Amino acid sequence: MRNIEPAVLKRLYQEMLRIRLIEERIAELYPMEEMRCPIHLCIGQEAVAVGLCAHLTRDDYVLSGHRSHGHYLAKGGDLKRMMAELFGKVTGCSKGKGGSMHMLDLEAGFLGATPIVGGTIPIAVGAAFGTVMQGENRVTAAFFGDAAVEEGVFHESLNFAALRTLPVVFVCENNLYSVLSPLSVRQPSGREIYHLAQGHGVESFQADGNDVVEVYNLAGRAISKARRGDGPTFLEFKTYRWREHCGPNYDIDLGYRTEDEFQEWRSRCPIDRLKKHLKGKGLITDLEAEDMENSLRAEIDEAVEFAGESPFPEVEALEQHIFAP
Amino acid sequence: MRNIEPAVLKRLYQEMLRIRLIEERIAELYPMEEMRCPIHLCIGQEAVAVGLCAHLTRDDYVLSGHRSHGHYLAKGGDLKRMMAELFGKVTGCSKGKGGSMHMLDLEAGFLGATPIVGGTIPIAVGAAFGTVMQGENRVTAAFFGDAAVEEGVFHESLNFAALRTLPVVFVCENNLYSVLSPLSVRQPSGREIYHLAQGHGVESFQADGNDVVEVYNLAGRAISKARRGDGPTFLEFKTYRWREHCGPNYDIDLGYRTEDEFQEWRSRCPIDRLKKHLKGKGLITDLEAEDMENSLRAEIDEAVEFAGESPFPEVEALEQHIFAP
Amino acid sequence: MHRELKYSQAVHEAIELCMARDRSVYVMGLGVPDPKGIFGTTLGLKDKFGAGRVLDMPASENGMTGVAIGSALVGMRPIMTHQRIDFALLALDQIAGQAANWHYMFGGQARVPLVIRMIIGRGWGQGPQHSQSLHAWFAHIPGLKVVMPATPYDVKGLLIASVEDDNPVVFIEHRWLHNITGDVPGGLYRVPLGRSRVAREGDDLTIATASYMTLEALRAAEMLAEEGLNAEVIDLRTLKPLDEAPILDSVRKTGRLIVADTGWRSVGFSAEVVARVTEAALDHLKAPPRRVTLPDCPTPTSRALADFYYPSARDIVATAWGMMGLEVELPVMQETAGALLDVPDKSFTGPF
Amino acid sequence: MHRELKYSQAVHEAIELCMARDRSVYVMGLGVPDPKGIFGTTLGLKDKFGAGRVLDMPASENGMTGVAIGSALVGMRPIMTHQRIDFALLALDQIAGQAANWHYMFGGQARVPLVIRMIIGRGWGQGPQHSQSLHAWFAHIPGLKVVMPATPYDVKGLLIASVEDDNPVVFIEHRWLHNITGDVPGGLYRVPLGRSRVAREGDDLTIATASYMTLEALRAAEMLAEEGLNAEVIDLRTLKPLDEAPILDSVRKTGRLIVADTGWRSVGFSAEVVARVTEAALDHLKAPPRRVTLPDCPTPTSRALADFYYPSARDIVATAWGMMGLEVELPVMQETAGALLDVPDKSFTGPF
Ligand SMILES: Cc1ncc(C[n+]2csc(CCOP(=O)(O)OP(=O)(O)O)c2C)c(N)n1
Ligand SMILES: Cc1ncc(C[n+]2csc(CCOP(=O)(O)OP(=O)(O)O)c2C)c(N)n1
Ligand SMILES: [Mg+2]
Ligand SMILES: [Mg+2]
Repeated sequence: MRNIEPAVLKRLYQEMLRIRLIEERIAELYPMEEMRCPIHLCIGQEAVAVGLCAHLTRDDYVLSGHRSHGHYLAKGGDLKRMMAELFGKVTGCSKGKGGSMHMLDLEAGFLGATPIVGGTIPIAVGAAFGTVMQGENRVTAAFFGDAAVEEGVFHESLNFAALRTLPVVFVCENNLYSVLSPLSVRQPSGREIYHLAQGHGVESFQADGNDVVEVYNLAGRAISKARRGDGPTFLEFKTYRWREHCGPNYDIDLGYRTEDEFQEWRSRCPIDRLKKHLKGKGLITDLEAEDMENSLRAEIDEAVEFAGESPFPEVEALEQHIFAP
Repeated sequence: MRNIEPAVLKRLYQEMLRIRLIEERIAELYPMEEMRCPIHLCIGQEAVAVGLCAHLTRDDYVLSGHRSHGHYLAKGGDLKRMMAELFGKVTGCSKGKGGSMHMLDLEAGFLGATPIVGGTIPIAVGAAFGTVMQGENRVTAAFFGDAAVEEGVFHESLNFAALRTLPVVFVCENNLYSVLSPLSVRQPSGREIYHLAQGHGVESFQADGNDVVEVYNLAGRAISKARRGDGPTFLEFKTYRWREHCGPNYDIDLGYRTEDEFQEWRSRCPIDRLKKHLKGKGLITDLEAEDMENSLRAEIDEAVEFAGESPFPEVEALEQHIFAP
Repeated sequence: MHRELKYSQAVHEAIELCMARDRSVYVMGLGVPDPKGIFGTTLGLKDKFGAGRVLDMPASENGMTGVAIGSALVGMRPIMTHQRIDFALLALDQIAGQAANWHYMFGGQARVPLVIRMIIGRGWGQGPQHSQSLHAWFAHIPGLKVVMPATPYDVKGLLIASVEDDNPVVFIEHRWLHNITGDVPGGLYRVPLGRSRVAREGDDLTIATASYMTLEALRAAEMLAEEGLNAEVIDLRTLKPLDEAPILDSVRKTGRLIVADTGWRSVGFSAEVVARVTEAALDHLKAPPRRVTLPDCPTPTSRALADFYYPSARDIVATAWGMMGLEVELPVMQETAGALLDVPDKSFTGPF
Repeated sequence: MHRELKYSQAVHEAIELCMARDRSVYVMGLGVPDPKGIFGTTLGLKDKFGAGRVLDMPASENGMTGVAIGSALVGMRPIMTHQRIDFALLALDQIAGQAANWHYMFGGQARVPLVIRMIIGRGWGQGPQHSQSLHAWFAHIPGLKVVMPATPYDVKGLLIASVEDDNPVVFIEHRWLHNITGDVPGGLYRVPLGRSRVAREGDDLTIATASYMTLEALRAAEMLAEEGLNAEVIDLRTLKPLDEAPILDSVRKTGRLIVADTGWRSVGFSAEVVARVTEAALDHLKAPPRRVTLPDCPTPTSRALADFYYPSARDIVATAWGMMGLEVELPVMQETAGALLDVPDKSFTGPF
């Protein structure tokens, strides 16, 4: 964790903690059955979103899939509008039409998340292609999971990005599972995911996705390279989802993964790890940490309140926005 | 060309010559506008089909795409029925419903060819999967071109074949073009096609597709491996199509490829090369070669006559075979 | 002997019976052998028949459909499963381009006995990409059969018949049907593809429908009956091949047609039924036929909008009265009683 | 001033004008910059606008549609081209799942101005996988516009309007139209999407049609006129949004409707037209509406079968007389004169 400014480390910590607290709040509220849409929490995986987006400006673009809360927030998406979206309110970031699986925040450069596995990867490549055609110097990042590389469109996207040397960073959060299915029933053993990208001739790395500093460093490298016009990079980050695939609960009881595996990954919590380091180096005090947490909680309270108080869309909205005028 | 029995070499020669003469006859007849369907000739590429299929038995399966005449014939497909199919006759291998782009010969284990680029690759993998599930020891080969690897479904197929260690051989005839488009506008430079398959963890080779002995040797290795249950192999053969993409003519005048390139590849004619060798080693005499050619021509005459004299399907056939009974 | 089963159990039993009697039947799909087992429909099958015949798969819908086709060509009878019909959008080249054409384009020499189960329907906020009801697309394609059972009895009999059919069959289950219960005989039985069923007899009005809308139609018929209007409900069961005659017979009797469909209105399946009836029984029509369908817009996620998006018994009732030229005050429905419209019943808690 | 252009040249001119005035317009597709230039429609554009804006692409239909969408989201206006509509089967997830929904599902905040040109239609033995006429599928999807121009004038004006439209537009050209000629003004002009055109006035019968079938309908109308029957031909031009009123007005006048469509019959576009007319103008119908379409079977390759597969003016005429309750002997047609039915005219030599 050398080479990184203390201020940056603290910001990374704060960003991860923020996402964690937001996701935990969602999990807490979900059983009240007011957020009536599928949710895919990223608790345990915060480091990838945060380490990556730390290098992106608002002018850069991000696209994501079904598990997008962390990416939306790390890219600077509006929290209130996200919460309102989960509640199906008209003040939501998609005006209530999208729910958790379809969010965007154009002001933040969060170009959109949609839940068809692999579906936004070519769209990210296209956004990058569009910026190049317009002579802009923006970087686009595509977030996706370990199942997305099984979709043909992933490969089609890599081929085109490589062919055109596009400023795009492919970010695979390999959390070992697709819904309840382990990698072993979906991909050949001994073949790592980043090998696929290598096959396409795209520079590729595999790293610990629960180490925000490792993510930050690799991301910095890939993003500067893209900004220089030197083409795409593929980053595979191993990480782990703590809760169930879809919904607020823990699911170790289902038996598709072991308690040991879960505990092992839980002990490698990206937030705890960084906090330990910060405290060890005297970069953060208990009081500071507590203050930070309190102010984050206050922000979240406010967002939840905003969402709760916001009105639902009027029935007229149903047939609005089918076509752009 | 050591290590290969003279009899085998002669058979390879005869098979290649047969395909060449058949394709040339088709090219000759096509302008009469009686074969009213798109045709994709494989003149110049015969070695791949012949070298590969030399190791397959009738119990093995082959699937192919739009440029399938050579594969159909090398696998033992019936010539008369192929000719009749091109003429749209009811005696055709697809009863006139398919034409050149949709041929099959189940008795020969030619499981089908269809012209959606990449479309039969997963079907070949599925055939292999089916044989394994049924405890049969058959090998399935999928033939396709250099454009097919751009389709996502190619990758999906490789992933599953590798995951399940299936007895399938992927045969890519890299003739440098997709219709009139060179590889350079479709795939990143410096990334060879067989690298893609390597990325999937599938054992892969690249070789000269105009050298039937090289094809024969590599194919033998891949097919025995599959037969042993040791999984898939990917073979990339560089070769060249002499005539236009679709139709009977030469097309160098179009300007998308150079006369030099064409002449260079033409000088590496797989049939001439083997003939030279056979003659050099005294394995074939001029007279023998002439006899061979004559009897092939007689066979072709007969097939053309059969096709010409065969009746068209009756109008009732139009709405037959929509559903299997 | 009465034997109550859930629709999902009936699906399960059909698969189990088919697998037990024919070793060439196998099941694959994302999550098929997982602990949730496709809403319970594939639970335990792996233990019973082994991992070789009950398999998970990579998220490669197009490729895996091709794999299923290839295996079918060499003698297997795959049952493929998509938890949402939307995922099949990726596989349409293999489904409509290859499987549907294979028998025809090779002059009847090859067969693709393939069942593709696809789940449609509502849930909490499934939204635009997890709830499309695309049966109209499949029913447009020559060479595909399309089945949409509404009852536990039918889903079992039709699934068995589909697995035994030598053609590609798109087998569509509505998510809100999985928990309904009904009489289901044990053992093997078939409900033939291409045969509709009169779910309720009546003389005043014909409601042609399928899948989940059959339930809404029956509810509507009850409500109409209370006011003296007698609706006949025809549950089509199979959309392709379509059993046209019973619809025509019914309309010739009633003179009025409502088509109630889970899909979108324009260029949807409901238009086909209207067209067939008009072509064949125009003179019998006492009023213009009506379609009760989704409006032509994507699925909104917010329940505030979804509540107005999905057609219900109430819409059918209102349409029926409209056709009679009457304005009848509609009975108070769930929504005004404060109940939630985005679940079929209390057993449904959660987005799926 | 008369200015005769081929349909293909009108397409070319539309693209050229759009590219010249708006730097965000670009064209991509397999073979777009190659020496054949998509039946001439993109010839020379690369020389004029550069390889950066006129591009070939890998055979990755789904991925490249996503690329087009992504570029549209950040301000570009792609025109994507498929030489055959069949290839778009691979791209339906991006077209129908993503592009069509993007504006709606994000509450109107994003736009996908994307034109996807797709070519349908006959040729020598294109067969089951190169000649499907799948416009009904696209017209079923909320959020997509679907355009099928029949004349050189319209194809230019509609293509310009499509490129300027902020929504995904599926722009369908029939291969047998590329060589027809007609009056085409120079310069920019638009034919608005969602507006039909009365191609011929008449009082006895309404023929609603689009794309190539408009030509057959007009031929049929001539033949009918010789026998004193006056058909009105409505060229729909845009299938979605559908311009319903002129069809209804016409049927209210004539009392008779034939829908002539290049697509399959069942659950096809023609059913929608029949349904709309029946719903809105039942009382005006003097005879059951009729559909002249492809039969519900895959495209056979042999010309001996294809000749019977494609509907023609003759079928429309026979249908019209049938609706009038008359048996009229049909004029001798090409086929009996020994001409070939699998080409539109002598300029067409070869399979495409
Ligand atoms: C094309 C498609 N197929 C299947 C699904 C169902 N599905 C939703 S999430 C998911 C798992 C994705 O796994 P992964 O990409 O590893 O992301 P994770 O959920 O682990 O973050 C699947 C299969 C889908 N949404 N889209
Ligand atoms: C999915 C799809 N896209 C496009 C086409 C049009 N097409 C027909 S053949 C062909 C070229 C294929 O090139 P390659 O795979 O290299 O085979 P070759 O013709 O060189 O033998 C293309 C693009 C098609 N048939 N299918
Ligand atoms: Mg995962
Ligand atoms: Mg090639």
